[in-house]
Amino acid sequence: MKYSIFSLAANALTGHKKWTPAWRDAAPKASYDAIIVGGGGHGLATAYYLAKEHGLTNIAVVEKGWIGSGNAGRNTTIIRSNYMLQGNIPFYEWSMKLWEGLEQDLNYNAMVSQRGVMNLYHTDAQRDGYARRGNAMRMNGVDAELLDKEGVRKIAPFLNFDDARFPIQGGIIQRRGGTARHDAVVWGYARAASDRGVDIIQNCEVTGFLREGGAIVGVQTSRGEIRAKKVGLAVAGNTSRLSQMAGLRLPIESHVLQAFVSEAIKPLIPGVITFGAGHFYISQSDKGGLVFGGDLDGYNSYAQRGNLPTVEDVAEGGMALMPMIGRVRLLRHWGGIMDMSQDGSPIIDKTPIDGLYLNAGWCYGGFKATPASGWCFAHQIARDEPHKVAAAYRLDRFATGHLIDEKGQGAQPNLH
Amino acid sequence: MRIPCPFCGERDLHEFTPRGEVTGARPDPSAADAEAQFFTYVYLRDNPAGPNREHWYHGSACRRWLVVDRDTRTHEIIAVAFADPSIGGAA
Amino acid sequence: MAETWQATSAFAGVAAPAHLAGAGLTATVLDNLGLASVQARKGAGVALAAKVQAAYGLDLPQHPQRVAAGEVAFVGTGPGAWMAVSEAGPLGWADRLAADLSGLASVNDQSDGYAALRLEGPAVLDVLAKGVFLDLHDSVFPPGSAAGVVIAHIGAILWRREAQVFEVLVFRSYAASFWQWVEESAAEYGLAVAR
Amino acid sequence: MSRLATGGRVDRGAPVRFTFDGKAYTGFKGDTLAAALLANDVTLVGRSFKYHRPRGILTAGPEEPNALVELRTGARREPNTRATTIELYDGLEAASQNHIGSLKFDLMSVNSLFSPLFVGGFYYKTFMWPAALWEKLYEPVIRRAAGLGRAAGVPDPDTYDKAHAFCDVLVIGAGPAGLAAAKAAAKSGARVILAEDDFELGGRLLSERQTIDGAPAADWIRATEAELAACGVRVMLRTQIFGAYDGGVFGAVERVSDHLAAPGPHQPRQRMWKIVAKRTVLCAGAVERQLVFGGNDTPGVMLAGAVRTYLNRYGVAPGKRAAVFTAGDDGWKTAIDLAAAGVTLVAVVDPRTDVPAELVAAAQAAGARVMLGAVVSDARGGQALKRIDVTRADGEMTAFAVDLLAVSGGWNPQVALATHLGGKPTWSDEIHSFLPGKPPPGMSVAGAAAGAFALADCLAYGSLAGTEAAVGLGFKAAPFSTLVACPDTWASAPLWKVKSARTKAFVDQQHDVTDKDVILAAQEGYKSVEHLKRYTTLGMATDQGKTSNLNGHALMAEITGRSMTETGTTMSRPPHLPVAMGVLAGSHRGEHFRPMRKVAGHQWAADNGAVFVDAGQWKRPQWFNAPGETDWLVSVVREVKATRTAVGVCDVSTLGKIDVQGPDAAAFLDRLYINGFAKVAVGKCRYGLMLREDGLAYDDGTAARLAEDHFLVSTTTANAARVMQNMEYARQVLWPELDVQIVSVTEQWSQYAVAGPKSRELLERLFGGAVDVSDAALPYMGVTEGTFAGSPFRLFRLSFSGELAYELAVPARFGDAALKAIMAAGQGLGVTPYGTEALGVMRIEKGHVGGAELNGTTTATDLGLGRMQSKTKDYIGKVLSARPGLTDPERPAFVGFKPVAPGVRLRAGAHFVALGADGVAANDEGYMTSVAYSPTLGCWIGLGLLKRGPARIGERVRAYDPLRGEDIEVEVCAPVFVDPEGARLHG
Repeated sequence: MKYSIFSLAANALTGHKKWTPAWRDAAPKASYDAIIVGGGGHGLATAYYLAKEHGLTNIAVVEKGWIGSGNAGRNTTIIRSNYMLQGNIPFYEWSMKLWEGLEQDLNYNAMVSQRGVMNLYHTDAQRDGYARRGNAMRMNGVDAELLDKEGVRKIAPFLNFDDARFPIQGGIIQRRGGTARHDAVVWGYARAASDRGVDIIQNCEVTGFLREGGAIVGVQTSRGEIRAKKVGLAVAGNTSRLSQMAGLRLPIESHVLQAFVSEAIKPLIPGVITFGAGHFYISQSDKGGLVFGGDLDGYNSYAQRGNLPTVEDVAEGGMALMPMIGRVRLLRHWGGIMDMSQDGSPIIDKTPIDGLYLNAGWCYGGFKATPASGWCFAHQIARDEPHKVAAAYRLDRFATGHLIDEKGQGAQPNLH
Repeated sequence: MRIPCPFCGERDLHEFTPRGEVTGARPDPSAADAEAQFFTYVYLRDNPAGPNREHWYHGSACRRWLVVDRDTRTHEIIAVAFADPSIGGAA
Repeated sequence: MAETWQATSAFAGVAAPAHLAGAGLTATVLDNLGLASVQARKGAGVALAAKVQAAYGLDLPQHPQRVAAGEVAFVGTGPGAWMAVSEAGPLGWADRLAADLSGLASVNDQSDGYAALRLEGPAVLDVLAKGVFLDLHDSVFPPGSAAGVVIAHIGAILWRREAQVFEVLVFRSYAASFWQWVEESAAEYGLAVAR
Repeated sequence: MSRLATGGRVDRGAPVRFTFDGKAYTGFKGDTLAAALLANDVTLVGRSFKYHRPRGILTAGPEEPNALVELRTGARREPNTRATTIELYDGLEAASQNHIGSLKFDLMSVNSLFSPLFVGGFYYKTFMWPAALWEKLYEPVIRRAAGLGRAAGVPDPDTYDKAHAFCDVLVIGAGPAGLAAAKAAAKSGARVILAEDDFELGGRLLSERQTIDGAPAADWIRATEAELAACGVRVMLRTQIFGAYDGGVFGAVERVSDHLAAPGPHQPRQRMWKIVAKRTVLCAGAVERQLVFGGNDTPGVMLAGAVRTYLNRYGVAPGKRAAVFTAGDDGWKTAIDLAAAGVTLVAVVDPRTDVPAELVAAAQAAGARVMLGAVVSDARGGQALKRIDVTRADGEMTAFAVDLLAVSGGWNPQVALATHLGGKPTWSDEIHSFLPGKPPPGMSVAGAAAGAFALADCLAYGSLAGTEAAVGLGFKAAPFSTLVACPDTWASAPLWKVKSARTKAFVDQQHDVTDKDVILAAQEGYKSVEHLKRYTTLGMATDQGKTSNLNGHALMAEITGRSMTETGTTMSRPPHLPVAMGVLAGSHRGEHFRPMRKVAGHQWAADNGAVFVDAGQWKRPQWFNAPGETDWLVSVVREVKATRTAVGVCDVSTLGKIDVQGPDAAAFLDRLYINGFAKVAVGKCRYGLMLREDGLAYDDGTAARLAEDHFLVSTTTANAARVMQNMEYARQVLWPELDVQIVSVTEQWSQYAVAGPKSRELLERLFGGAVDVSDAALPYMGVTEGTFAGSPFRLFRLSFSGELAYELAVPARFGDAALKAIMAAGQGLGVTPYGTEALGVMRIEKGHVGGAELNGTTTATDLGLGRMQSKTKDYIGKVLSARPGLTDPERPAFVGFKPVAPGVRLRAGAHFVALGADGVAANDEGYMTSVAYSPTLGCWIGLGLLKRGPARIGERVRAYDPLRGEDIEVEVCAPVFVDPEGARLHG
């Protein structure tokens, strides 16, 4: 049933009794052309684009819990394409382009809100780094503006310009950046994929792979065997658990990243703001909650929760940057499990194992990548070749040294 | 998280710096396949959901590198030892 | 020939002496401590302990403890690592250690590397509790105990001399920031400053 | 006035004045704001989130969904503050929130007219066309309508504090179970902390008319409090344990001054505690369930237990004509207490038919009409309850005129803290609610939190849990006597929704989630409780669903025909109750966000016009303003010229200094640096570069050999700590067989660069012949030690500036004196102090790599240091630096740049593009890393990384900088701009 103000009004008159399920809760069939493991944003987007762009409709998405139960449902909802390296910018900009038309494409309001993403700098070195980044963006046709202190003040007069330990010198802003309602992205892709015939199978955990002569020809699940010509993994956070079943060791560690939301208050913060002298970034949701976060806890973890040192570090950053939030109350904090790769950039590739495809290593950049990740992974699976904007995301780049390291931290995942 | 440092006793998480999974001994640089061995040593991980052997640095106290066995699902600390096998005696 | 250079206190212009009757905390600036890091050479632990016993008449602590004899104390800062403290002052302290322990340990003068304070008084445990994430209860951290800790983001070496007497070392450059924490934390109990 | 003539725990001798929405009222000490408002007959206190419906006071505790106010004014304004927990203080100012116009006539209440449209998740279905209107129109409207209270919007004027505490046993909650547990544990010899969120001990006992050992419970509370004090229990009132974390760590907030108009001198507003407990006994009690029927959000509808709290604890009657609607025995207590307080009891309604006879008798004796097998289908009255419609099983409807309806759907154990570490709560068909399940290691749960509601059980299980906790730690159990409590019955029947409701029935009152929203979610496939929550926002309000989740989840179970165990419940997360951001940060804000590191020469620099810059936590002089100078560039040019023509002095104390000793010291350094150190002679220094094991460069510096077995390694200021950590890793993990000891001596030494053609003369004057600083005695890259002016010193012949230069190191206590002595010795030689800017200019003129080039993505070869890489030895990073991706000749490499047109300014961050090529990514050939105005060359110069750079010397490219609208033609040149043959170093 198409969503619009008219259908909404029409249904209101009939007591909303006519609305149908947003997606079919499918049971597994014996076999599919392709199975996507992982009913998060990336997996569902992959299935949607396989159906829409590549005409493959005999597709299943298998999810061990409820769709969106992983990082898709526990991130801080930021979308941006303000990257520095050529391996990344075209990909994230393609994602931004898809965001800009997503709701009309999916006929689902994901509340894509381009209120701007601003990163602050506090030293000349940081300014030069942002200048390099901003110029790289502009040379890729991406919007970026370098701001001086007054430029920042105009946008966010409430920041600490008075007694800061590390005074704000300026910032770089991507005005097209912003936020989107994370759950709605999951539900929108699920609904649109389901409408195109994709089977979305919840509460179906993959417990192993079906092999024939080394190649992977399907999956064993908590709901029985499902065969498929191609199996794609889109289970960021748990990639190693799955790849291990296939006998594959990866350049990935799982780490916990905490996220925070405050009580709902009237509008206080315009867009997304990122502190440059501490671990803190923040935005405000349409519901009114301040949504913020900081750095990884630093230790490997599969528990979706963190510990106090990071909570305090984030609070200190927040208070140092905007002392006006002192009496605003933290409502809830939780953790997501990040697929931290060894150079801080993702992997979209076929694996050395025939029939097995990999979409992983999203670190904490996964949400913003959702549309392009699905688009490019679908391309990789359908055409057996990388999509041009994801051409750098090869699995073998670590062995060859063609790294994509935005932060220059090298092979220590918890530093990216 | 509370980590029982073999020298300092049980201490809070914030005193330690985690380095991640222990990936075995540094390979022999003169080996014929040294590059492949170093690639495995530097980049590849088991990344288990369960007991994991990790290197942690107690930088703000005894400055010792520790080998910590820890469950990545529960954060339970299973065992802690000095990374330097030549350290005896103390605690 | 130039005159002798004047030494400057790590707390110069920061901790001005202030006498306060009934202060909950008294902070004494220790400008004249001789400090030296001592690290045992490989396999020299036993010989080193014997040498320290012979030269300074004390049992080299193998745990985070402070063991003193007269003006000299050794504080265990890590396995095979100590901070050797002389209340006779820094002059020649590290050289004497280096000579005494030659071949058994690596010695470095740290008398200027750290700023030292004695914190004492009825409120000392309440004040320390605000910064030290460590159980300082008598049953757990009795006099003679020592520990490396972090106080208000500043690394510190802390030891307890008596029930209400602690001494703390922080890297010299942090003196002003550390003092600011002491003042702030002790304010509600009253702070007296001595030199 | 609804204040009862007698009773309650408030201090009737201490009146307290306060205002609500600007109107003045009076309450008593011991009141909460809610109690005082009710005492003043104020029952309309807020507006709901979505429909802006009038709302009153539902509860008497922190679970309150409706009575949220803006407390205090100006910079201290606190939005969404629960009136039910605010302690009344003299001069308190509170205001209702989330309405346009007055609370009584809220313009936004038109929303309720559109409520047929505003069903759960409606916004996902519309506002999509045209896309551009989202940010411009739809979203701003939605954002303004959403949210509840207004934050102050200016810096919080109060301070916050932190502290740490340790104990054997932490008891959370000081109700009957908690008091008994704390007493039992302490008497057994354990160190006990008892934390209570309220400002009084006693928990539910404060709200009930119960007896213990025949005496009023209050007596027992007082006696127990004395016993706890006697055995050293640390009792923490106004302290909320907000979260359980790994290893027995608990986060807590103590509200030190929230019960005062403003904090006293040297007092924080709140203090965060980190409590480490070996064992924990959770006695957090239970929260009463509301019932879902028409108009159940009407002001005047109140939880039955809350009614008892207002009657018995505060001496306030929340109404004059009351009825009770309960699905369990406990609700009947309210009927009895209401009658006892002299409130007219109209009816008691219970869907059950088998209710204990003594309860029925008591209610009837109180003059109430008892209606069993019946429900309240609707409560009516809008802004204040006027009438309830009671429907019997046979459908017959009776209306009662009341102004108070006490409702009870049974009680939910407060299990949150037992689930923070992932333990799933388990469903109980006996109490129709969730029990703790498997709590975190070391935690036990007792009393109502464990589903044991009867007072006798709370006391008994509390004592038991306290004893077990102590015994588990090796203490000997102290005997405890069984206490005799007044009997109470707890049977209840599940009632998730009243089917005969005609008007809106709310599941989540704060978020306006109705039973119909739950049905719609199920119908649209959002059947998981997590989908239900996220689609309808059930349980996402400031109360986190404490009074709503269970009803909502049970409704979903009913609709989908699943058991409660299959359906489950949503994960509860810390904080258990919302916590102010300020207290989580403590005092680490403003200029105290992070500590500051100052060099020994800081004061001298400040006295001499230094402008400081942050280098990590260090403050370093960036340049010195000479009298009259206002333009930084003028100062920097002066400093550079003085250094290049006379002599300059720079404080380089912040560079990392690591002392390396031991028989294997040289072998150790050989494995850390790409170049060799074994052959460095004693008394000599050598420049070295370190790689990470992945083959990329990360730090450089010099190592001086002070003795065969003794080196002093210098690092960059930025990487000092990291290099130390990596060297410890190499020493302890990689090569423990090496006999080498390392320690940081960064802080021991103050170090000054004395640079320039007249530097030797200055030092000769300084030392007055006591130290030979001639080229013969101390050649380039030499080092010597000694004692001078009563201070040890180390003198290095090092040069970063490219001039004849030395670095003098003295113990930090002499740093200030030495600096003054150096400056004095330089009088007449034109000695000039210089800062990091001039230092940077000269390093760029000399083409030394700095932080902008050592950025973690460059190889030794990229930086023009490939020649240094030893072929004969192993070192960290050697093997992987040979990977094709890192040896690709196309990689951008280190070169210098000069503008073709003189006088043009260069900027770091510009990208290189071939002449005539478009400024697009495909033509990107690298970027400018560092730039400076070179006083020596009289023009701007730059360093950068350019594809095949070294092979393109003399070629011209563009420094393209669209970000700043610049596009400058530059000539590629060798990175060394000044004295390439290094003649100045020697001499």
